[in-house]
Amino acid sequence: MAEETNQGVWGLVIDLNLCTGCNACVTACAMENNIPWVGEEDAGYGRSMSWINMQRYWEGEYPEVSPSYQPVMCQQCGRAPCEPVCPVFATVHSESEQINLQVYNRCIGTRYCANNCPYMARKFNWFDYAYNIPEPMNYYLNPSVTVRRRGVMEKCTFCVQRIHDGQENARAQGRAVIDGEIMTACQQACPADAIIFGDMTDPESQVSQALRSQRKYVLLEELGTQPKVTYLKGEGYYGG
Amino acid sequence: MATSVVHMALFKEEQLDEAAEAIQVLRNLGISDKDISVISGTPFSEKMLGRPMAWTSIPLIGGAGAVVGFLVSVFLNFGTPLLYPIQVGGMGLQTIPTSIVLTFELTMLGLLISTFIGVLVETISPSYGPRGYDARVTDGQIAVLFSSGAELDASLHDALSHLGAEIVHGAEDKKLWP
Amino acid sequence: MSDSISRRRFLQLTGLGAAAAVMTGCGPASRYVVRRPYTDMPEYARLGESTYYATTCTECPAGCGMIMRTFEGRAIKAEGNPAHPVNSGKLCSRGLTAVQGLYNPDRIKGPARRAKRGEESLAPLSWDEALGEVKTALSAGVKTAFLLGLAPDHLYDLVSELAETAGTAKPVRYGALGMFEARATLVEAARQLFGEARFPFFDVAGADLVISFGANFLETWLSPVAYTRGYSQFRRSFGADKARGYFISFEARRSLTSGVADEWHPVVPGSEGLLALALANLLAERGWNLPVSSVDPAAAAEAAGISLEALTAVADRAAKAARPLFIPGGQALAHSAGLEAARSILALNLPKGTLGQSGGMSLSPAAADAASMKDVQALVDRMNAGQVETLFVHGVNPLFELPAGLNFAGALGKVKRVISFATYPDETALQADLLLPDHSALESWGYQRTLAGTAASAIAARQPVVVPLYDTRSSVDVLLSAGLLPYADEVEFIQSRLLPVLSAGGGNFDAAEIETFWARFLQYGGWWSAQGAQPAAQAAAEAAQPVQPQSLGEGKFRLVVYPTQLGDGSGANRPWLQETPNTSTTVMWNSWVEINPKTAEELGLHNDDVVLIKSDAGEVEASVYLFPAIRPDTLAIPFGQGHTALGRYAEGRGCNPAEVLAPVLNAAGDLALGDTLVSITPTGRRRPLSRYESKVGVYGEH
Amino acid sequence: MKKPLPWWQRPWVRVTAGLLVFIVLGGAVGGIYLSQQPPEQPIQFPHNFHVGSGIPCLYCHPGAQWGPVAGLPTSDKCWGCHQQVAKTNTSPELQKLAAYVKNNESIPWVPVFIQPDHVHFNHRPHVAAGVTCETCHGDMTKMTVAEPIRGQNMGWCLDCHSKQEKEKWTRLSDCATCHY
Amino acid sequence: MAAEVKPIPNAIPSPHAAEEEDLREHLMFDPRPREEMNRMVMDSMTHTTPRYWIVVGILAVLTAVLLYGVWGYMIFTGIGISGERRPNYWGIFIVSLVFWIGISHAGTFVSAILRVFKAEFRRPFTRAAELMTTFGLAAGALWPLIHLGRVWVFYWMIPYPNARWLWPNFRSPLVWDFMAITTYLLSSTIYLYLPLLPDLAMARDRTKGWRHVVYKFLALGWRGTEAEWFRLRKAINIFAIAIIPVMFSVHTIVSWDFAVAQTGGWNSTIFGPYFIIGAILSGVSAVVTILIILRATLKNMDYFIRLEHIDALGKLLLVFSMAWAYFFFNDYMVSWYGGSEVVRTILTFHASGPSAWIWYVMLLCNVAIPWLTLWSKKLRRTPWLMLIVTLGINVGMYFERYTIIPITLGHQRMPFDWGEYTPRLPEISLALGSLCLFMLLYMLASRFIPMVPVWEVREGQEAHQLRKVGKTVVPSVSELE
Repeated sequence: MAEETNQGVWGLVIDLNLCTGCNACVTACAMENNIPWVGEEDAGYGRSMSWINMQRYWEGEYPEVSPSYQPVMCQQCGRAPCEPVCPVFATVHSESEQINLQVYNRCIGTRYCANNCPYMARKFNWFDYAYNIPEPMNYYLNPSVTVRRRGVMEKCTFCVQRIHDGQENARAQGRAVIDGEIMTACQQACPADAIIFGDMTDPESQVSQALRSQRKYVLLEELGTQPKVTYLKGEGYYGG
Repeated sequence: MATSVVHMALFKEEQLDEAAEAIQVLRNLGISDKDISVISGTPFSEKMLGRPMAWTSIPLIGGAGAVVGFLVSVFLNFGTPLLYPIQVGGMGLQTIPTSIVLTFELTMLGLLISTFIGVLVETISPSYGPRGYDARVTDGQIAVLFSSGAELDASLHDALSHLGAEIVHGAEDKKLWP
Repeated sequence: MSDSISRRRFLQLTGLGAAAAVMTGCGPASRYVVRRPYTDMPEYARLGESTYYATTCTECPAGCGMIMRTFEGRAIKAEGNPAHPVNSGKLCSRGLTAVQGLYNPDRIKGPARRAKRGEESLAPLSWDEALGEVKTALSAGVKTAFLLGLAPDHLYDLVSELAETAGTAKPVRYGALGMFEARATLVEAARQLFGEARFPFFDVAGADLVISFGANFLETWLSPVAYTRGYSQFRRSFGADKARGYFISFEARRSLTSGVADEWHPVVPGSEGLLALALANLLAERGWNLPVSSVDPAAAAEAAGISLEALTAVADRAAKAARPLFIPGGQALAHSAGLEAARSILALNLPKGTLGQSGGMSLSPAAADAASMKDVQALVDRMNAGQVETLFVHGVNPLFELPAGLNFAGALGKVKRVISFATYPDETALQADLLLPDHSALESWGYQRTLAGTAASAIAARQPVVVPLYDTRSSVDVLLSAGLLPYADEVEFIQSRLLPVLSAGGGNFDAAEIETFWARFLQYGGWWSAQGAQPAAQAAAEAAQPVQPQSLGEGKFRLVVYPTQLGDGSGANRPWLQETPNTSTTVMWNSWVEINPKTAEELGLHNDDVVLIKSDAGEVEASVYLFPAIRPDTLAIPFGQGHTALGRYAEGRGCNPAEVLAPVLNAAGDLALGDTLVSITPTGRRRPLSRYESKVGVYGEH
Repeated sequence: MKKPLPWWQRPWVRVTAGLLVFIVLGGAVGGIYLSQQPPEQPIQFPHNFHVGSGIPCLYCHPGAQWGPVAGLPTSDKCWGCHQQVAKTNTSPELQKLAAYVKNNESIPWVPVFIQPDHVHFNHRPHVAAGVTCETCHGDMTKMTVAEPIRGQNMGWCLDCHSKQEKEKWTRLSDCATCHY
Repeated sequence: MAAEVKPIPNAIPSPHAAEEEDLREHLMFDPRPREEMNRMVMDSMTHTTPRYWIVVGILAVLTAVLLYGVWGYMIFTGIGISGERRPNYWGIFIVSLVFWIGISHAGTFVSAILRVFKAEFRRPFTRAAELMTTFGLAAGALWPLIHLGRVWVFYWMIPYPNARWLWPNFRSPLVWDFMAITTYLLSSTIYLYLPLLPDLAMARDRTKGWRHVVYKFLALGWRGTEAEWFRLRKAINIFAIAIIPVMFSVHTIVSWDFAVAQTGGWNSTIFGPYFIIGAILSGVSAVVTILIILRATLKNMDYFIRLEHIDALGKLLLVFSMAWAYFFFNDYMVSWYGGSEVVRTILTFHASGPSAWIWYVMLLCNVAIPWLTLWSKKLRRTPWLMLIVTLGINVGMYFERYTIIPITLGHQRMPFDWGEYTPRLPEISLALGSLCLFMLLYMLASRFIPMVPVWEVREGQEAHQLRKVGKTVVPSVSELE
């Protein structure tokens, strides 16, 4: 049994050259991670629960106006500003998965982590949204993911349930995890293949190859948060 | 002094000098300082009345409390992270700057609470010396309590009356606290 | 068949009892929850582990392969089928929310009779009675009409066979997506050019230049997932072999597709054909073998509202490109001059000789009997004339999707018996006399031919992934129950239709006989050939007649109606589709009117002001959204909202722009919806739109 | 005049206080006790007899060796043996089983060892690591219906995890191991 | 007591009667017999009018409905009934927290700092200020609980050994907050209680019935022996000195809730002193407000609380208003000069966004009005004007926190996620409810706790003597210690 080999560092690369802004990742994430909808009023008020913010910025003036899209989810910072401020260790750094973890049941709802997240990647359950899903629509809820109740913060987990599944399968078969075997829901759905997920320590993995691109940048690098999500600039906006 | 009786000499608010004089008189009559006590509604220091310094262990208790608070804070800051190590935000498990905050608060909390406990303990623990109480004390009167043998009654009465005191013989001790 | 029976039985035995356990809370109250284990566990089932079934997405007619993750008898998550030629493991938002359709709380739960049309109260009906009604209806022969959805599936084949053998009327097909894409126009243009009525397939992946004429191929056009996949390849550069593709879009508003274009030219809707002819002339000057027409490029550019320099630059770029691709989209074709435009644009793909090759255009191998509005109009005429006694409606919601000017509702009133197979209580079901609910797509069998997402020939398989939730019945079984066709049940019918494919061979798997073929067909999620079909030899391409775009009167605006992730409107009852922000505007849960900020300023309109949009055909109300990337003389309204039925998530939201579309047809029989001219009137009210983007600071008015 | 007792010495105050303490403590103790009681099962299944007759746990709960859930046996599995056991026709408890099988109904068992939603437990690695069933589920030779282990909470898990090799501790103490 | 200075007995007519009359304006030079003062204080506690009970009743109902009713409803439905949203995750709840904690600084400031520095004018109103501290904290300590998403597990913030092996995260400012507020609440309550002992004994000796029982219990058998006075003085001295750093730490830690975050506009080293100055400014003005109200409503209070006190506090207010303005300017200056675009956007937004009026009201109330009025002795001695000014300062300070918390949060680094926060009715109701709670507690306390520390006043009066220097009489202050 391949026990206790290096678990690797999970990383996500989003190629903005390929992203069309179609929002399939947003929906896929919601379907995989039991993210409830909040209704028109709350959604418009800024309480939408989607873990991916598809940010759309306009540049220029008509007719030279052009949009740029940037899906922003939890950046899984290495030095996450959200973590130390939680009074009860509800958001912590997972050493074995090298991601930033939200322990729903430990959360008491101070919302400090969300204030301190420069990426605005955290979402709060203002009401029992998920528990109010009418029967039988709650049948599709994913049993691998905790259904969050009111007063709890949540955010992108890099589909840690899928990481666990993949690792568990590999361990049961006595082998290492193969690159590409573990896919996040957004990556799996992305029709443009703009999202790449994998082990950043493996130099051959797709993620590592993508990370060698000159186009790479991380969001708000000046804050020193060491995100695990890397963006590749859209080529239309890139000189080289 | 099993046979002695507690007497009380009450002085008016402005008769502080007379009260101090009276204590001197009592002392001259051979009543020792530990058989005299003064109760007043205004804080007069011992020096004003010419009395020996009182002694209290409150600073000691407070200091001890501060030490306890400090130790608790050290445990919380540096002990608990070892019990179940959780990494947050790329910080170390035990961080000095953040620990200072808690150390300060808990030390202060220990100091202040134990000071209060000191007051509480010393107040309700039995005290020695003549006991007796008169409600006029809280109206500002100064009561000099002393216990003496019956043989001194007459001379005392004269001396104290002369100073303008109202004398209550055999002042009774009220039960002021359960 | 034994296979299918055991599958069905398994699904029944799995039961739904376990589902309740998942939803209970995490406190001590959920400590002891009754669990109902299998009475007889199938050998392949493993407790606590998911089972995956390959099936086909039916949210739009593209026919993407879907793998459904099920757990303890519940459908959990839709994922793409990685082996499928159309979507290669990818899915769009609509497909991903298929489970919200399956588990929609407002589904029709069993057969019912409606005492009075338009009223919600229903009288329960037994299936036996229902089947009796169907039998009577079918025996009426040609007086029985069918209105079906766009999907080229087994139901359509069955009804067609029914029309041939039992003498019922030939089925009419309709879908709003087809209307927006002007499918018939596209197919007719392909027929005129290539001699075959097929859907063209554009290999975006291999092209180095894509010039789109109003094709929103990254959103809903024909097969959006397939085209997005192609776009992804198109945008990549593989070393020296392939440079990053360049994308030019001619479209009146910067849609999601145009949004990622390197060049966007806001052209007057309806001028695309003229532009294509002008481009042809310019390219002919640059040595392309194209028939020259009388169009003057400068005049054409002016008519389209762009500069001649821009047009020349496009021509220069196209002339240099190795594998340019010209895509005619719905916005270019849904005009009275749409057919000419389609021909002009398609013709641009010919000179480079890339037909059927990587980076070129090819024709889909499946025969395309594209539905057009003309057929629907004919049906409406027959209904009005009292020639239709029974109307069966399946997979389409004409009262919502058809332009109000067609007055389908009035025609429906002349039909004696309306039978709806609807799964959800949509607008048409509300006017139906009998409701014979079909299974939802995830509960039923079927196949679907792929028309547009791949150059290869493909048939996608559909199989139930969960046991039917309610007392519903497959429409095919219902129709077969009349005994007019020699099939015992749905599966037998499907298998009989697969026999030609089995004998043809050359697909992704081989099978000696139908049982094996059937098993593999279900396992792989369909059958598809390895080879793409070549287009037939091209006919002589003569230049189409130039047609000027419609002129704009005083105070009038051109109207762009475009489909969103809600598709033909049936997605409106999926709460997550409603809450998935429209990427360009980030609006959720409602309809809006896109106006250029400059126009809005002239009209004194602000964000969230409610305006009345009025055409000759009708009027709708919606809130204003100041959209920086739309022509100042054009308004745009998304399609899909404005339901008066279809359950709690859809009802009473936004407006249905179909109500302002005039029932004018083009030469191919498609609705010329791009010709609709509207006026805009402020109502003085405000209704804030639910927007995901920031409403303060750089985006909004303070 | 009889001197009135101070309020804290009055009998009714003391009785009320005593009662309050009793109710609060009793409620707490009772609540804890009740939550640790085995639930009512449809059939009083004698684990002790079955385990005693040498049936391995994994025969009826095979999921433990390959997946997250050990699983409850299907009624077919019960019936596979019991239709050949003479006692089936006499025992009243087994009559219930026979009824379930006859009606093709699943037996509504109430799982005793069940983790809350926010805890993701997987049997396989535990079985693979050589943890015996008794470690967590108690000695089934001494129980009829399964009884819960007292205080099976997160500390209970961690107690065992902390006894594993030190290099595993990082993973075994990681919140993401169970909570996501 | 200096032996050569012979007190001039009050009873003896003095040749300097006119000058003395002027000085009698000061409480310290206007002594009355202790017995009379005792009676005055006891009367103020025991004489209630129906109007008082009506107000108390209304406040009790308002507190129950606005605060506890709405809170209960919020616990059962979710915190979404407030106006909080992404990105304004903190709104009025935290604003109110900071506000009440700020208010609570006044008691310690007046009582401890002025005591340590022997500012004699403090004597009659230390009690009123300390009560304000305690009740302000009681109202303030509710807010961290109210704002929790899952208040029923708030105890996870308390360090205690548990089966989960989990302790709180001592690196979180919220845990510091929790500890600091707890420390401050406990110590300020004790600090209220210790000087109360002689007054409780006084009340005990003057009451009958249930009041007597309670006072007897609370007075801890106080007799007034030398040892008791000595212990009390020792303890009060320890407290007065130790509680000052605790007070500073509390609001510094509250400021660290913001300052340690990387959030733009919060991450500022100046926040600690800025918050403390703001707290003292709002606290002292609240003391003035309360003194003016007490003076007007409570029996006999016009003897103890005089215009001189309001005047003196007014001067302090002017100083603190200036200090606050200095820090405010400093915050802007440094941020502006530093050129951080994020911070500049935020600061610009404060002054020009849709909520700019809040910013302007803040400056008006905190700077413009105090500076215009408080320089004048005449205006400082006009109670109704001071009431308006001090209430204004508190409104201004509330708005300052509002600007710092939700408005700043709405404009962070991701412009796409900017947001504007509007408080909703339940939040406003909770905020008003906590004000009602504060007023209710204060009103009840005024019936129960001697609002003036008689012994301290008496001590001051004993110590203040008139002394003849040359041709005139001047006040001389000696120390009793």
